[in-house]
Amino acid sequence: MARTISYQQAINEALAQEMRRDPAVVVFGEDVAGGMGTEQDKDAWGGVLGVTKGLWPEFPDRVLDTPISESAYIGAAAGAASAGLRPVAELMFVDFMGVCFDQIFNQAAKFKYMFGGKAKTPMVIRTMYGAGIRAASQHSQTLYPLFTHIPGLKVVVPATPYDAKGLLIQAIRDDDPVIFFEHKVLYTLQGEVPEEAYTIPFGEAEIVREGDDVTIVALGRMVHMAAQAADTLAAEGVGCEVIDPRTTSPLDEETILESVERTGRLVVVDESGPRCGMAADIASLVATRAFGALRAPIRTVTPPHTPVPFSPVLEDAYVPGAARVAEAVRSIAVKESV
Amino acid sequence: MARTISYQQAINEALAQEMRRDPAVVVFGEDVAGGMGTEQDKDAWGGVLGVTKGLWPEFPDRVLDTPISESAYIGAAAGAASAGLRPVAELMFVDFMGVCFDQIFNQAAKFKYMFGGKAKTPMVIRTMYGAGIRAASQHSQTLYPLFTHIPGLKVVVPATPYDAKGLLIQAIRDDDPVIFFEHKVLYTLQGEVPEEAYTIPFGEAEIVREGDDVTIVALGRMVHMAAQAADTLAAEGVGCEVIDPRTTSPLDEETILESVERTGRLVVVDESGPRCGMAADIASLVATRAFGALRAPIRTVTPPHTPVPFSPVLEDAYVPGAARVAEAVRSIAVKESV
Amino acid sequence: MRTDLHVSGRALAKEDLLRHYRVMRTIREFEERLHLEFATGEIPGFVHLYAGEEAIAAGFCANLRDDDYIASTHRGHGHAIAKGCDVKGMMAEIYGKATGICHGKGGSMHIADLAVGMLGANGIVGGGPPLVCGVGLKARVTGTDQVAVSFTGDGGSNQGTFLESLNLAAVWRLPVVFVVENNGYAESTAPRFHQSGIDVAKRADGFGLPGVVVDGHDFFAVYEAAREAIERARAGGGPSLIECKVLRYYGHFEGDQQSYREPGEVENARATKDCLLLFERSTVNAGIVGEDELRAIDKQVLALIDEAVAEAKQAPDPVPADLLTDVYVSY
Amino acid sequence: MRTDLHVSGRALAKEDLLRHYRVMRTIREFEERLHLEFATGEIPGFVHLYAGEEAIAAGFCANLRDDDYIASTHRGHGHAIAKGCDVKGMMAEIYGKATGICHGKGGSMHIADLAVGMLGANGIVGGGPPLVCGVGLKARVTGTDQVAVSFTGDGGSNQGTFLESLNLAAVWRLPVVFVVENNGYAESTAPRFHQSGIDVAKRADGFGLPGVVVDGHDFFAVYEAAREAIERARAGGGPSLIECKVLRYYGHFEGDQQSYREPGEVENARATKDCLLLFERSTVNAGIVGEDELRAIDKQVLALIDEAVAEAKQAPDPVPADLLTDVYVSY
Ligand SMILES: Cc1ncc(C[n+]2csc(CCOP(=O)(O)OP(=O)(O)O)c2C)c(N)n1
Ligand SMILES: Cc1ncc(C[n+]2csc(CCOP(=O)(O)OP(=O)(O)O)c2C)c(N)n1
Ligand SMILES: [Mg+2]
Ligand SMILES: [Mg+2]
Repeated sequence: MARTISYQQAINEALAQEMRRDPAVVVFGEDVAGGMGTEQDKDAWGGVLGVTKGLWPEFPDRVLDTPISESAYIGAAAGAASAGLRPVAELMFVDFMGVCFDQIFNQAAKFKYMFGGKAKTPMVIRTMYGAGIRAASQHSQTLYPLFTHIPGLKVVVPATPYDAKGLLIQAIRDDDPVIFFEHKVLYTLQGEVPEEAYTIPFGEAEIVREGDDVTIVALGRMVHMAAQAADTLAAEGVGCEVIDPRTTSPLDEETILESVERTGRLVVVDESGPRCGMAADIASLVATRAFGALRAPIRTVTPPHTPVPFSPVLEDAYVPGAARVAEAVRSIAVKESV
Repeated sequence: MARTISYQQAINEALAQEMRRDPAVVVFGEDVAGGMGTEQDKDAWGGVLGVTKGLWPEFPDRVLDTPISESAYIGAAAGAASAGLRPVAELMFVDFMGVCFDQIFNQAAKFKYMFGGKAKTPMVIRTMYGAGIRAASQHSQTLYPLFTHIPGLKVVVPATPYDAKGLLIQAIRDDDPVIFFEHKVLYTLQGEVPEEAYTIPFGEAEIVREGDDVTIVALGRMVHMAAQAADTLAAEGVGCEVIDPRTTSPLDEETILESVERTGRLVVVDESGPRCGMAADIASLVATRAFGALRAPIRTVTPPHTPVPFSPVLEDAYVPGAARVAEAVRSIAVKESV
Repeated sequence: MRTDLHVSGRALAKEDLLRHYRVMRTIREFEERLHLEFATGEIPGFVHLYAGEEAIAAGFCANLRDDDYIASTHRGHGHAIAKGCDVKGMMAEIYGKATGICHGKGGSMHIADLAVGMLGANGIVGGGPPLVCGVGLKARVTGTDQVAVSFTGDGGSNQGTFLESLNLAAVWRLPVVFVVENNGYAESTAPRFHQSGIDVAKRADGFGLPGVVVDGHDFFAVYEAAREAIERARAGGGPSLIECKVLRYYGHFEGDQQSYREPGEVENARATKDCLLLFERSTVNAGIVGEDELRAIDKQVLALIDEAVAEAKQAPDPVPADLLTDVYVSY
Repeated sequence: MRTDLHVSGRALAKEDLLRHYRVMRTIREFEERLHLEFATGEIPGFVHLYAGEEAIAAGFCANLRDDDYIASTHRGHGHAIAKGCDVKGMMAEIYGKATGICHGKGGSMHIADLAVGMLGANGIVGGGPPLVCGVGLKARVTGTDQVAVSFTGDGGSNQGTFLESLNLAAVWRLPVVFVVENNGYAESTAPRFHQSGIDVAKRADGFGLPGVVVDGHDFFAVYEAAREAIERARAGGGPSLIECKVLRYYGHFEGDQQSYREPGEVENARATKDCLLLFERSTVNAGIVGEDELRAIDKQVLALIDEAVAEAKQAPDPVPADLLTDVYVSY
């Protein structure tokens, strides 16, 4: 598996391979074909950042541009899934969820339960999230806590090209509705990715670094901040275990709890907001289920309770960085190592 | 203040008094007048459960029925507030947020920040929430965590008629967008309510019971479950301090932290779901900021991670009750009192 | 005695007519009985009755196959019965029982059975139209000739989801029919307060699909409009919008005092426009069916509903452990 | 030399004409300059340029008062300039500077200034139409004769919020005008793939408001349609929908390779339909304004934009502590 491709290419490859394998897989969203008018044109956009490029020329009947009507087409994904397709719908930015959330959380997420088990809604919503490209308050949010809160949804947050491919293939083959979060800053991240199709099961965390002093849990782009902080801290003699849950729902509680049982210390790093967010969720898990092991306060590292600002200076202050993570770790680890 | 009225009447009175005081207050929503065709008819519905009854006959120009177009009219509230009104829009059930969330979280909530401070959006969204009336998965959700997560919104969850009136008047006079959560099971709850207008500041918790052994934090209908559990436990010799934050955003962190500093034990009871919900939020607050005082694991009492079921048997198993609260308290308090 | 009735030049065989009558009568009886039972306090939650509108559900579903789909509204009993949901399972569901069609988890507002193409009643006004677009897409992509029909109220026709769906279905040329049941009220609000005195069907023009208005009390008018639209959709001719003007007999939900009604409104409709009455008059007058045959059906239906209620009342509740199942296929 | 130009029998005074020209030229210069500056990499984030559509913003805002409101789109520079936002403040905002009109917190997609009735560019397609309904309600409730105008793209006209707003405005008879800027693309998607070859204006019929189509390159056509709709709204005559057909010159955002374009499409529009060209031709040919007068304005505008860019580049960044302010009025 020496081949190196980008996070974006990994996603594209997962889609292409699954479409080849299963004729029930259809891809639609705004501009996912992109310039359908241009006669099988290889230059068709393939999504606003080119993530779906090449799919429409290969599958002209199963890659569809949509009107800017998220409720209608995300709802159509739910209806199509109910009737036997495996739609992969794109919600361009997760920030747009507010115009179509009903079809996600009241329809797709609840069919199986409301209908007494007699439904299956195998659909994927791919969506971009996260700050870092100066896209301001309405194009930079993280928002996966809002989906994680909802029973019936699965929520996937890959941090690497390898995970992006394996988790997306799993998402497409999964029989429940899955929200697949792609961090726009990670699209160009390179990594080793097998050419063949493979799946990564949901609810299995990845241990990104091993360590015995402090457990750091992080998701998505923050995994890289955490790993960077762990490297810095290793040089200072503090061993950090960095855990990437990879999916927030289901959440691999066991791996997190086991680690904290060992380290006695927890830092949660997350790009979603502090109130009712993922950092709080994981802190609460540990405070209720591994309290006996805790030897220091839990630390959470998140953006402040503010919208995402535009100006680079402000946005950089908004997004948690490796320095803040390291500082949080030191604030609970240092005492013992002195 | 001997007069006793219901939670529903308290809300109605707050609206009527504020409309009399301030001509900028307008009330609209589906059926809030209700049967406008019936010529100043006193029998007009006044909302699906009659909460706004009597307002339309008194203020025929400022109480408006709307089409079933939540995006349009909730967005209109944001626009009207920007232009100088103080709209009180009704989102009949909070479960319907999914068709209009954008206008709440990307528009109203963010104007002030995105516009560099040069905006003011004094609007209130009144909405019904909660389980208990066999209204099934799409009419029984709690969902305030989704609003609490969003910077720019204030979130109010009154538990008593007294609080409902004072907090609603505060909400109407407040210069920020406020989401006002009314628990449908509490509408008939009676309580002492002054006739004159008064306000209750946001971010000030109410200490419902005093006690030194365990802190219980609860909101909305759960305050009553917690108080009932506290009464039971008092008889067992366990003193519970029951705290009702009354608003989740802003949250009165100090009152909670101070109490836990004293009791060393925390149970959070909440009707919202366990993942990224209010129980996790408050547990995280305490695990990060009052860890040193904690003498036992934090306990959270919430519904399971499932939609709200219809059947009475199932719904009753879903909603946390006083027995579950008492059990949670005992699980962390008993040992010491033995 | 004749054996068929001609509607726009097509024959409706007697056995079909009796079948359609049975559907309408079953819905009526189901709803009238629920009205009575609800008043006893034994039925949990909200119940929205469809009585008066039976010709619409029956007229459309008469033109659908088992593998076609419908998406319904909060007022879904009629659609569910017409599409073939098990009546006893529905009744048990409304009573919240384990034997219910959704095992007691859904209740009146979520009755569904994908096995007969019933995508669910829906507690969210405007929830259904996007769903049928998806079914239409499925038919298109897999090359079947399935058709999907959504039902929406006059009130629901103001929801963005409905309006967006008209456009999406037109752009994608989907085999979908949008039915608007304009029953004169959205809860307590009459159309003159939620739209501007214009037929909902007219909205179709702006999106590029045909829109027509029919009398929703007249089974044959509905049947014919439905047939045309469904056949067109099945043949690849794209979506349609059909507005059925009708009056509902009961309040928005059971318990509604209906202070917004004109006096005599319902009585008048029951006496002069009732769909069962009109159906009986045309079929009996045309000499195709005998009154006795209809009365025999009435009796069978009554017995069915009696049984359904009795069984529902005696059926076991779900067990509390059921709370935790059916959230995910796997988790 | 004449001193006014007659449009549908009404006189447009020379000074007004020059003012409108200045607005359009300012927008054009602002956008052309941003196109160049963006390529240097110094401008953060997304920028969506309005060049080619100036006659629409100018034609509508020419009919608005300071106390009227507009709600804009992601492509908002033109609307903001036409409504009177400070050009230097806008430029500084786009550079993310503390001196920006939103102190660097909003950027290109959130330029706003309520003091001049600019309710904001909007990063959410379809975000604006509900907002102007609210402003219209404010005018109605407080008895003022203010008017509110929302701008939406062809793509945005498929968003439920837009469609719902048409209905709400009609039902409430609000003093609101909905403008659709049909510039031939929603990102890379042409209208034939997102609506069915029907004028967006036609959608008005189904909701009960007048809908008209005008040539969005022709300032005078826009001006006249705008005047009529705005006057009607101001006089209590209710809302209107006006679709302006136009072509945008640049890609969806800066950086877009525009592979979806027909070859020569933009060059052709620039040569034959440019709004500034058409405006100049009619006013100069009519003998009302001299070319020299227009060139003088061009020069002033160029100087203004030069200064705006120079000042923006040199302006201070916000300080990190600003991150935490302006979230609430009080908290
Ligand atoms: C999104 C949403 N908004 C509001 C409601 C509350 N509600 C339920 S039914 C109804 C009226 C529906 O009227 P109509 O569509 O005409 O259907 P009818 O009840 O007349 O059959 C309303 C407002 C809802 N369930 N969902
Ligand atoms: C709700 C929502 N969906 C999608 C987008 C992404 N998006 C931004 S602009 C745009 C195209 C808009 O097209 P149109 O309305 O025609 O305006 P134009 O850019 O042509 O001026 C899209 C899809 C968005 N910002 N908001
Ligand atoms: Mg109706
Ligand atoms: Mg466009």
